[in-house]
Amino acid sequence: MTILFLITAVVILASAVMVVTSRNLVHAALWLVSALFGVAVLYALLNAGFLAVVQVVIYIGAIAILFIFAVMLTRREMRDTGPGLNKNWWVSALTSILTFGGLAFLLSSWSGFSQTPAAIPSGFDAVSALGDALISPDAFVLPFEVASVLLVAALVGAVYIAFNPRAGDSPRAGDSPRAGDSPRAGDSRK
Amino acid sequence: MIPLSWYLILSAALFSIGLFGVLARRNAIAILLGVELMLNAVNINLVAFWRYLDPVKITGQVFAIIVFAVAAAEVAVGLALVISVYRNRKTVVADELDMMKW
Amino acid sequence: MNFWKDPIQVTADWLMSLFTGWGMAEGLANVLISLLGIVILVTIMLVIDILLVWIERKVVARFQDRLGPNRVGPFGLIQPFADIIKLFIKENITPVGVDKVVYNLAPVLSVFSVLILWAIIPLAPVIIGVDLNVGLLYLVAAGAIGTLSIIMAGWSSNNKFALLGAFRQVAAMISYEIPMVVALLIPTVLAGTMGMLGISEAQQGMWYVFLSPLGALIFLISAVAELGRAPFDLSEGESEVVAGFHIEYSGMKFGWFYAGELLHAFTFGGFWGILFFGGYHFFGLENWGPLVAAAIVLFKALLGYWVIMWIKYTLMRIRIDHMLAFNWKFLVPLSLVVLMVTALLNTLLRGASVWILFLSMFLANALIAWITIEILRGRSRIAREKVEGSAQPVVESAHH
Amino acid sequence: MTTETINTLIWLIPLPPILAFFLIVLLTNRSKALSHTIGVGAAALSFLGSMAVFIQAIGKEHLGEDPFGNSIPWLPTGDTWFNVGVLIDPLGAAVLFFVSITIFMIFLYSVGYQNFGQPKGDHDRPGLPPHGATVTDELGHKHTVLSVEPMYSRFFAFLALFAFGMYTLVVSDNLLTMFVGWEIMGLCSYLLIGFWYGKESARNAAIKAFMTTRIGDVFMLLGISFLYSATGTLTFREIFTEEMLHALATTATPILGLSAAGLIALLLFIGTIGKSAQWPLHVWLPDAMEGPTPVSAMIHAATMVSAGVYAVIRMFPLLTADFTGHGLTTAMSVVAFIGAFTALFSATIAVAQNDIKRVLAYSTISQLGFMIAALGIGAYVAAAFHLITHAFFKALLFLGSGSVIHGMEHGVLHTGNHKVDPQDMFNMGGLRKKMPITFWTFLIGGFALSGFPVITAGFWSKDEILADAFGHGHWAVFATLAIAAFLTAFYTMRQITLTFLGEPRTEEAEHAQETPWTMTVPLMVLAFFAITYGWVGIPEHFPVLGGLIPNWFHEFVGGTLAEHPEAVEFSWIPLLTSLVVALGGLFFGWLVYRNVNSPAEDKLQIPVLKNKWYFDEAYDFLFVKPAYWFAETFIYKWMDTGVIDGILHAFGKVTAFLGTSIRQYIDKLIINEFMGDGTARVTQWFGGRLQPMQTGRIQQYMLASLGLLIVIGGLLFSMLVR
Repeated sequence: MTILFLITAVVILASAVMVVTSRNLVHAALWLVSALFGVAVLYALLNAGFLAVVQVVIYIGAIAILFIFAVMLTRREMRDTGPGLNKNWWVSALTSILTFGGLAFLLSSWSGFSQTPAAIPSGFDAVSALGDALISPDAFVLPFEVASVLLVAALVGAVYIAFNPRAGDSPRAGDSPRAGDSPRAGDSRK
Repeated sequence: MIPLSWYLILSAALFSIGLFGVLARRNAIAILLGVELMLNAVNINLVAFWRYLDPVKITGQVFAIIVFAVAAAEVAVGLALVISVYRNRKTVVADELDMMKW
Repeated sequence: MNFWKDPIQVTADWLMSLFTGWGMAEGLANVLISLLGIVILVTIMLVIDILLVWIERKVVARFQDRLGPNRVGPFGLIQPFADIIKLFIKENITPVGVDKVVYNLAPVLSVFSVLILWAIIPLAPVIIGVDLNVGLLYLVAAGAIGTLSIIMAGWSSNNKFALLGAFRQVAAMISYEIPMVVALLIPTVLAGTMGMLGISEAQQGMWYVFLSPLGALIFLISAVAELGRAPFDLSEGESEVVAGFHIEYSGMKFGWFYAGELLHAFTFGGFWGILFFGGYHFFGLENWGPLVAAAIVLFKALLGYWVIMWIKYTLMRIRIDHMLAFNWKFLVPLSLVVLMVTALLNTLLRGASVWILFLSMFLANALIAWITIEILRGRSRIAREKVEGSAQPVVESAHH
Repeated sequence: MTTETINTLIWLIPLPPILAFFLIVLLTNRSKALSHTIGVGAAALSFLGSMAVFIQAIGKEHLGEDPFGNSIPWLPTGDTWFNVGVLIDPLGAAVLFFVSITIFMIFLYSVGYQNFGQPKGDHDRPGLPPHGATVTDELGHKHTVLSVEPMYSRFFAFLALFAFGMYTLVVSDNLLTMFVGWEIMGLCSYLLIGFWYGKESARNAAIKAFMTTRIGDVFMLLGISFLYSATGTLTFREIFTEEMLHALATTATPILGLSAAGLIALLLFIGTIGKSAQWPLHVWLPDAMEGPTPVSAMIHAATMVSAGVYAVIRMFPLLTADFTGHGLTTAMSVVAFIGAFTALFSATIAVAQNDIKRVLAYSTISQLGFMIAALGIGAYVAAAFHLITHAFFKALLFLGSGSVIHGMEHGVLHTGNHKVDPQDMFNMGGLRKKMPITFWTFLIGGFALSGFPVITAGFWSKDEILADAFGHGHWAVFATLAIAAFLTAFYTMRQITLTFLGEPRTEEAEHAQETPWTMTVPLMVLAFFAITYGWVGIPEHFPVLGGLIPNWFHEFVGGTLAEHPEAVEFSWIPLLTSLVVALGGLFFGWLVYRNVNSPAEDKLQIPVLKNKWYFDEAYDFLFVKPAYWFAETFIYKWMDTGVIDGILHAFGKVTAFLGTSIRQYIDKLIINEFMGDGTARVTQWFGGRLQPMQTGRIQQYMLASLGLLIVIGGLLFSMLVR
């Protein structure tokens, strides 16, 4: 078990680093997929089977693909240009390390830091329990409904924002910028 | 067995890597990738806490589910925005999108 | 517990005793055993895959009123091996500008996504990879990985047609995933669990196809779309997108794609059988022994596969926007209605006997079908009038 | 008639004139005919009322003790009421008699004088005397005719108001309403003298008259208020009780060692000096001739001036409160001196005047001097007698001169030469042929004035005064009055010879015509009274005529006061002197002026006399100039511009200075610089510094916020956890 955990941890962190540093965006997206895969395995390790599968379905199935779609749609040329990181990336690096240190310190100072996993009562079916929790009125039905409303709103919003009545649903891929086509503010080609 | 601290450290690391991604990447979509990583780190924490503290109470998992929903919604809207920005500005590099400059 | 009653457990124990005999650690032994199990399952699947190639070519020929391969070996049985050898021999060309890692990973992933499906198929009450209580979701997750492989293939081959084809395929697969999930929910509602064993057991008395024929139909349609075959095989539409995402693949890489596709179709046939046609239940035949049950499941899978091929070689290709419109404007609402009706009836008639449940469900489904047909006829008449002007009604009025 | 009706009748006597005044002023001043009928009607009504009361008064014996009249409470003075009422005692009745007749006559006369019925003047403007109108008769000849007075109805309104003033004065039973009547007459004299307000001289004369009378009135008011404060009442009956008079006589006052009664009498007397134009305040009367002749007649003959004497007669008991029969008290000696001196002084001036009306004016002043002198020596009955007779013949003389001037205006219009002054006697001459009635009535008046023996009333009243003066042994007064009488006779004869006798000296005199009946009838009535009224008061022990007609006047008027003044015993000297004086004066006057034809030949044109002893110039120099100087330089230049404006300018400068300094140092420096621009600069500087923070790059924002988070988190953590 610990071996498995260590392997997945390494996989996750490596792929996360690759996501962050790789210049080619599609590779970044793919590395993200592998990271998500690692997280799914972690869930499985934590006996949250349902979550693992849901993670795979949602993240890898939908979100990763969405990312790849987005990357495809917003590229001038197929090749990615320019450095991946912006100029003062080392400041960001410093801050993130600081945050990591801070979090680690905070967590370590927390009492239940190195706690051993609690025993799962036999016959306890996480999925059904989760189902009940989400549905039963005195537990989490309201957040559940609100989440559904949120999703619908996001759906409508995304469609509305991205929908481009003139040029069909996707801009001409590879729409190479004409000479001097500076990003005019309020480009009113619609 | 694996103590809880490992998971917490792992998620903190993942979180800070995501943070770095958000802060350092030039491309808007890369920033969203970073956000995704951070959200996953949070999820790991939640499930770890569920598993290690009190498995019977599945609030941890409910939280994770809700985070899933929110993450999905966030990505959808974020990417839609990025695409429309690209359509108007012909660029997705975060530094170039500084119209809100004074 | 003789071998025939519970073959997996018996072999597992035997192996365990073997390994421990060799002084291996318990845990290590366990891992090894499970690995062995996986290897065996995969080899069986690949062998079946080869068989499928033959079946595919024979059945297609039969549909097209010709014989099919019969030169190589009796009834052309050796033909698949000939094909495979051909693919092996072919040169693996990797075009320039190709994103090597992703390019080579894509075919592996596509087969991988199909093979992991067999982990949850219950060949017999005892013969099953792992009885996940989130079985059906696992099925959907595997589909997601399949989508990913297609995208990687399409994008990495650095070919516009490949990319376009891949995107079309992905768009179709994503949109048809939703009716498929809803269709999967119906057996979950009826069986009360998502675990494949649970669902099979629940179909002891009544096959779910009789309880919700519409659900089965929707599942079939979305499965076909998910495979990207037959009416929905727009990604390989020769006229528009040459060969779809696997244009740049040649040799064994194409072979893997081809095999993956066939196996995927066979697996979905199997799922169709399990979810809606009672899995390994065959009027008591399954009690004879697990292997008989497995045979039944495989037979039902073949039947499902035959139906899918039957659809593939009879229907013509549908345009991409028609396909998406069909999905979003017709299939999704229909599936949601069916799901709601079945769920409602199921909770209402919880205590009633199976026959009453059957009658009400069947009638409800018939009713829904009739209503949808009526709506469709009305909608189509309006559309026809718009197109042909007022000529048509005149003729009709002339009749009365 | 019961006393009740008489009392109400007395109340009603003053009413018609005031009603006429309001009617004319408010309603009928448009139509001349209606106005003059209302005026004359009102005068007639009052005349009839007065006659009725007079007859009743004569018929009633002991009128002195029990006079007609009652009084009503008018003003609330604290817890007591100030009573106002009417009183007709013998003196009042007599004065009422002559006042009503003269007023009525003057109303009639002024109808004719103002040329009622004549055409409107061509270019007559209101405020200027009429200049005649050209009329084309049926033959187409064009000749100018006298034109009607443009402000005809206004004249009658003022006359009516004047009549009302006189009547209230006569009938009132207390000093206050008398003073009211007094003031109204002062106002009317101003209005009537300044009637032709177009002329500059008329305006000045009106103001002069008003001012001088006002000075007198002020002292009178002082006297009234002193009397009121001393006695608490102003009604005559209450004042003239024994104990009241005794109280007043005994209280001394710091001024001139006079007793209270003496002082009050003197103060009231000063009022009379002003009103009756005695010596110091006489300057306004000659100038008052600017007004139309009926006015001069009314004011200077009949009513106003006589009102002054009437007031003193009313106050006689007060004057003689501490008089013990022989030595004159200081008050009485002052009065006597003023009276005698004025008589002589104005007679000398009258001799040198050329204007027909000015001669009469000065003669009026001298005659009044006679009455005041009589009062001064204690002979109030003689004074009253002379007052009434003088009223008649002086009114007669004035109206006569009016008709002479009217005739001369005919001549002027006839010749068209307007430069000739119709009033100058040297332009007249020989008018006895042209204007016979006027000549004879004027002659009667003249002889009455100069005291032609036996016939005229003037002789009796003047002789009475001279007899009293001689009888009581006041030689100085007797001598001055005798000389004055001589001069009076002299200038009267001068006037008659210059105007009527001899030949007409100018072309206009040739064409003078007799005035119409409306003017000559009043002359004749007055002439009748000028003669007959004398016979009423012939003293008993007069040598020949003594007993014929009982001395009604003496008993009647004598009865006003409690004790009857005993008649002085007869002696020949006063009689002889008055005869010599009268006849001598007349003869001399005729002798000197028989053939004098121009002012140059007139030897008496001595500049001193002609210019009225330079009194006008003196007053001008003494009072007017200092007043101007006081107003012009002292008040205006020094006080106003110097002091007040100085203060204001000082304030102005100070505030200006404050303003500029605030602006300079506080507003500009602090508020604009430091507060206004200062804050602006500071904000600008901050803005500049902070602006780069907002780069628009989202990642930098995230970095900054995260950094902050860490810092604060660290701080909090370190603080809280420790």
